Amino acid sequence: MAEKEQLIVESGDAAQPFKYAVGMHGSKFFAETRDHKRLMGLKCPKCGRVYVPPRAVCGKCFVEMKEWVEVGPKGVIGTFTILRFAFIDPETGHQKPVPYGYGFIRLDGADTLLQHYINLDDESRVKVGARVEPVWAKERKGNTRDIEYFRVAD
Amino acid sequence: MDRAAIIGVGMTKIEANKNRETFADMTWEAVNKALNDAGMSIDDIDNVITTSSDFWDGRTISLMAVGDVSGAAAKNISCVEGDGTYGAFYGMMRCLSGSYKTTLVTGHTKGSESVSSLITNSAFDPIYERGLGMDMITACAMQANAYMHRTGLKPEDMAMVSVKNHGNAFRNPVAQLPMKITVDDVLRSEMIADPLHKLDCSPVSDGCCAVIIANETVAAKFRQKPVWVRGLSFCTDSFFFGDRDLARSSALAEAARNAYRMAGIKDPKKEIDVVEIYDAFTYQELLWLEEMGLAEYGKAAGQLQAGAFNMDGSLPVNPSGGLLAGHPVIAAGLYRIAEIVLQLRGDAGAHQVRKAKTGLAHGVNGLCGQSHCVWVLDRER
Amino acid sequence: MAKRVAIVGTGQTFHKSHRPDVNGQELINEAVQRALADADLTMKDINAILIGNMDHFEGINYVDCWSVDGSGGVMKPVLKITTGGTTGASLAIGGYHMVGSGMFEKVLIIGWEKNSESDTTGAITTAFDPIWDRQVFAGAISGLAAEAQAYMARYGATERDGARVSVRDRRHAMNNPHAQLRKEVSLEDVLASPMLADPIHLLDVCPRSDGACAVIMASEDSAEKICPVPDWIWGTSAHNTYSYLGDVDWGRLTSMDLCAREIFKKAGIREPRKELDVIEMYQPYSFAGLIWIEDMGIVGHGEAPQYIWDGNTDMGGELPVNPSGGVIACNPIGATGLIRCAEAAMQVMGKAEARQVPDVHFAVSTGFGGCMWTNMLLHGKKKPN
Amino acid sequence: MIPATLLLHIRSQVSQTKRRTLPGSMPSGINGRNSNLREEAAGMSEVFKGIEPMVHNSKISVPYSWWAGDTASRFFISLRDERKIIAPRCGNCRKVFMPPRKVCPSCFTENTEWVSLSGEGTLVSYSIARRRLASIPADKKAPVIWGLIKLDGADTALLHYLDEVRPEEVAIGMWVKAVFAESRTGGIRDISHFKPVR
Repeated sequence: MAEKEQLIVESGDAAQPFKYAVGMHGSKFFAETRDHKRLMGLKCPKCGRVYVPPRAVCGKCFVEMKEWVEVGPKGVIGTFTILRFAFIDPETGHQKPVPYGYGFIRLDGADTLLQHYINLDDESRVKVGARVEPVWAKERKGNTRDIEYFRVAD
Repeated sequence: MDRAAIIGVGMTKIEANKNRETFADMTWEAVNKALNDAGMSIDDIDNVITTSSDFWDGRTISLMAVGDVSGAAAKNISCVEGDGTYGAFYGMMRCLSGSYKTTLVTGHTKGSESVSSLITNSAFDPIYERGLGMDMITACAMQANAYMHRTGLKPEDMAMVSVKNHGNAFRNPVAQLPMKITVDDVLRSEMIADPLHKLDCSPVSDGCCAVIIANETVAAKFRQKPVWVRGLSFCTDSFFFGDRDLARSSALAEAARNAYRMAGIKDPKKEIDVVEIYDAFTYQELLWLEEMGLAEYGKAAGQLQAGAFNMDGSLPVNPSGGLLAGHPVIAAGLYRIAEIVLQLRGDAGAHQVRKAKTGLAHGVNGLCGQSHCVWVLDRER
Repeated sequence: MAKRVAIVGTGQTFHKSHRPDVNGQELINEAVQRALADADLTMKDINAILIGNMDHFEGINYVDCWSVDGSGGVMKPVLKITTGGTTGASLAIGGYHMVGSGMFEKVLIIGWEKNSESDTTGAITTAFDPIWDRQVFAGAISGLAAEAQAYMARYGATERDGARVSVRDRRHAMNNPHAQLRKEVSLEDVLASPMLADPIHLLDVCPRSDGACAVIMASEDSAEKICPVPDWIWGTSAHNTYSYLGDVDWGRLTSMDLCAREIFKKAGIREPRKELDVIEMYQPYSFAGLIWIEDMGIVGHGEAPQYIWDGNTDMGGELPVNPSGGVIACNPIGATGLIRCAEAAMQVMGKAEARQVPDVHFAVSTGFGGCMWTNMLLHGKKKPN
Repeated sequence: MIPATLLLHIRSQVSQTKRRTLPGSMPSGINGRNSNLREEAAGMSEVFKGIEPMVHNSKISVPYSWWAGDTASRFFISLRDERKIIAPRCGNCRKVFMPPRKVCPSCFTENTEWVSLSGEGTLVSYSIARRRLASIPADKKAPVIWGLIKLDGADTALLHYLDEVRPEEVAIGMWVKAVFAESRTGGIRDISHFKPVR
């Protein structure tokens, strides 16, 4: 007996466009990376933790943060992985090129970690605790890609 | 069963585009307003329900964006996806189940960030319907046609709803679209999908609302006068339009019946003093009123024309201006609850109606009012 | 007065990598019909429905409304809860409050997913902040790999320790006819399988699945009439500790610690290792089987590898973990947390058949997801005080 | 590595003109002034002086492939191969379902019988889009008319296009019949549209 035909309905290239508000805290952060290659965090007036990415409120203390402090640009790898399997990038609908280094960077002076790409030229040096520095993009537009990636610092 | 009360509300202004604010920023504002209104600190809240939609927010796990600003860092939290009245319903049940005493409920939407035609097209069945390309407006136009055909309702009857609600919005500081318009203005506005003109449709909106619900054992402990939950219910109709009687809403009739029964209301027309209803489109205000037993089927337009639903009428409907004056989709029902709370406390300011002891708030989920949630609130216990 | 709440029936599909023969509504219906049959109830007995999944896996908006033909929700109250990976457990917690509040006597709870209908990793990636996280993040596995790296760096655990957990769960799955992957593997198989994201190998992680689970909860007024040995819910807890992935204390699961402390305190459990009889954990990859039982307070930090090597969490051991084979054997994400709950309930009710742990008095089920979040339920044979 | 598209949006100074963006249309930029109540209350506006609010233009583009399942597949295959509309019937309540359902939503039992429908029926309601809403497929031109059609022999009505009719001629209760697509691929659009029977 022939196998039963199972039909599929495809969404094709249908996509949902979004205009996500960056918010004023994020906008200020990106204005600083774009114009001054400077990384900024927000300090909680109560617990003193410094948050990157910046945000309005310290969740632990439930207070608004207003004190901006410069952090980084160097830091250490908090944790990381190397992505080796292919998957669909939901922003483009196409496969994302792999492998790539994916890390959580604790910028000097910050208490939380920033996610970013980690350069894989020498995989053996990519370790938890390794010191890293940002490689700035030549043309900075005010977004997370103002930093191309972090690389292990000498 | 224990009783529950609403002891604090907070609303951001509803705007076309809060481009300076993230979901978290809007929520922080609404939550703090609700806490201030209640005279509570975040430590007085013991659990949090957020109401948001992964689709509307363009984010799977949409509650992730608003947990911290809702004070949930160390509290139990969950998220209802759907209209804010449903989130509040769950929040209320959590106050009654013995686990918690005070629930903070938030609801947020930024319609400005998405394309609502595509978001609502995604509510259609992907196998049988979606590729045909309908969305919320064209679906509701289909319902409006069925309703008009059945009842003889005219476009100018529906237009009166727009005139009233946009007019009411002038007195509501959080409304997005106060407008002084006439029936002719509505009928002359662009035809989007017959019979719905542009001014028959609610706008795209950004906004966040927060309410605080408390178990009766603690409801009087805080500054604010409690508004009591007297009866509430929700009910879902069939999904496919062709399975329903599109000119009616049996789910709403059922939800209202159950809510009235729980509240001990025998004659809603006499016993309800003020209504905030989910008027995403003009015809809906009329149809929903009728299905809730607040007007005879097919007769609401006549009462509207006679002024019964005006601010100073026998049953003020949407004194806030309703959704036609601002429609942050997921938060919209929560705004209705907050507005009724203000009315019953006498705190509605310029849009305060006379004699408001018992009020009704209403929310909707799905296409053409597939699911309805009805709240009967009361000044007295 | 609040009511005590029990699970009186459960139903699951036979989970598969893909189910071309049914659409989502029809898949849901299979689980619903099985749960009704298990409890010997009909749709007429059900007072409300609670349903959940993760929207972007199937791309269907307002699933609560769309699914009524399958869920039985026509002209009933239907509510939707969505919290990401924790959805299934959040649903169980939601059902507990719906019944416990006295508003609904019998509630049907449904979790489902058809992960075969989209790219799972692509869809999960949309869970994270579009501005800060989404461009770099690569689905659940990247976050989990980061956790494993941090744990290994902190406590000296090895890839072999992780693989041991995978071997355990895959062996347990042999006893569960509903599990998708029923094939025993060796330590060497796991370590030799392709590296997905260091240190996670293919056989360390869950598959993607199509499946649904339904659970019926009833109040103390009817639970014992429906079911001779109902599964009583002793406590629930949900902690969404973090908002951004970079806030996480990598290498420990803070949310698990918070949930365990809260629930065990509520129930008067002092030594969970001795007082619990079985755990069904939402453990999407092997290393979590190490890290998270430490955070649950079963063993001290850094002690899990030895505890597991000694066989304590195997069937027949001191505290069996995942007799069902757990998430590594099948993961229809929106259903997964509810499957854990159903499996724990079956253990308490004595209905777990070949995977039954003898004489279960207390069981724990968990949900995991979001930004390293945990949900937890404590199940007991005795009616809570 | 993918390029990001984070665009700097110039904050428009459009004052409170009562422009509205409809649900269903692309929000056209920035409508109206933002009040910044929160920031002003908190004395925050100073901090952000000179900072333009940014917007990240992005999309969710996850491709979906929905399994039709045995029941819908049988219906689509019949449309595709035989230009025939078939529908399942509940063995218990005898209701005939359109679109086809595997399980009767009321009786909760599996529908096992199938019946053939003539392809003609009455129009229960309709909708006419006068502008090109974002959800409308690329091959359709406004006005687009949808109908809810109760096919002869079915108990529930099917959603589809109406065509070969002017918008002003469409009336509830009119008799319509299915027109099949020339090229059929096994989907709901194997029916091209319904047209009035005159």
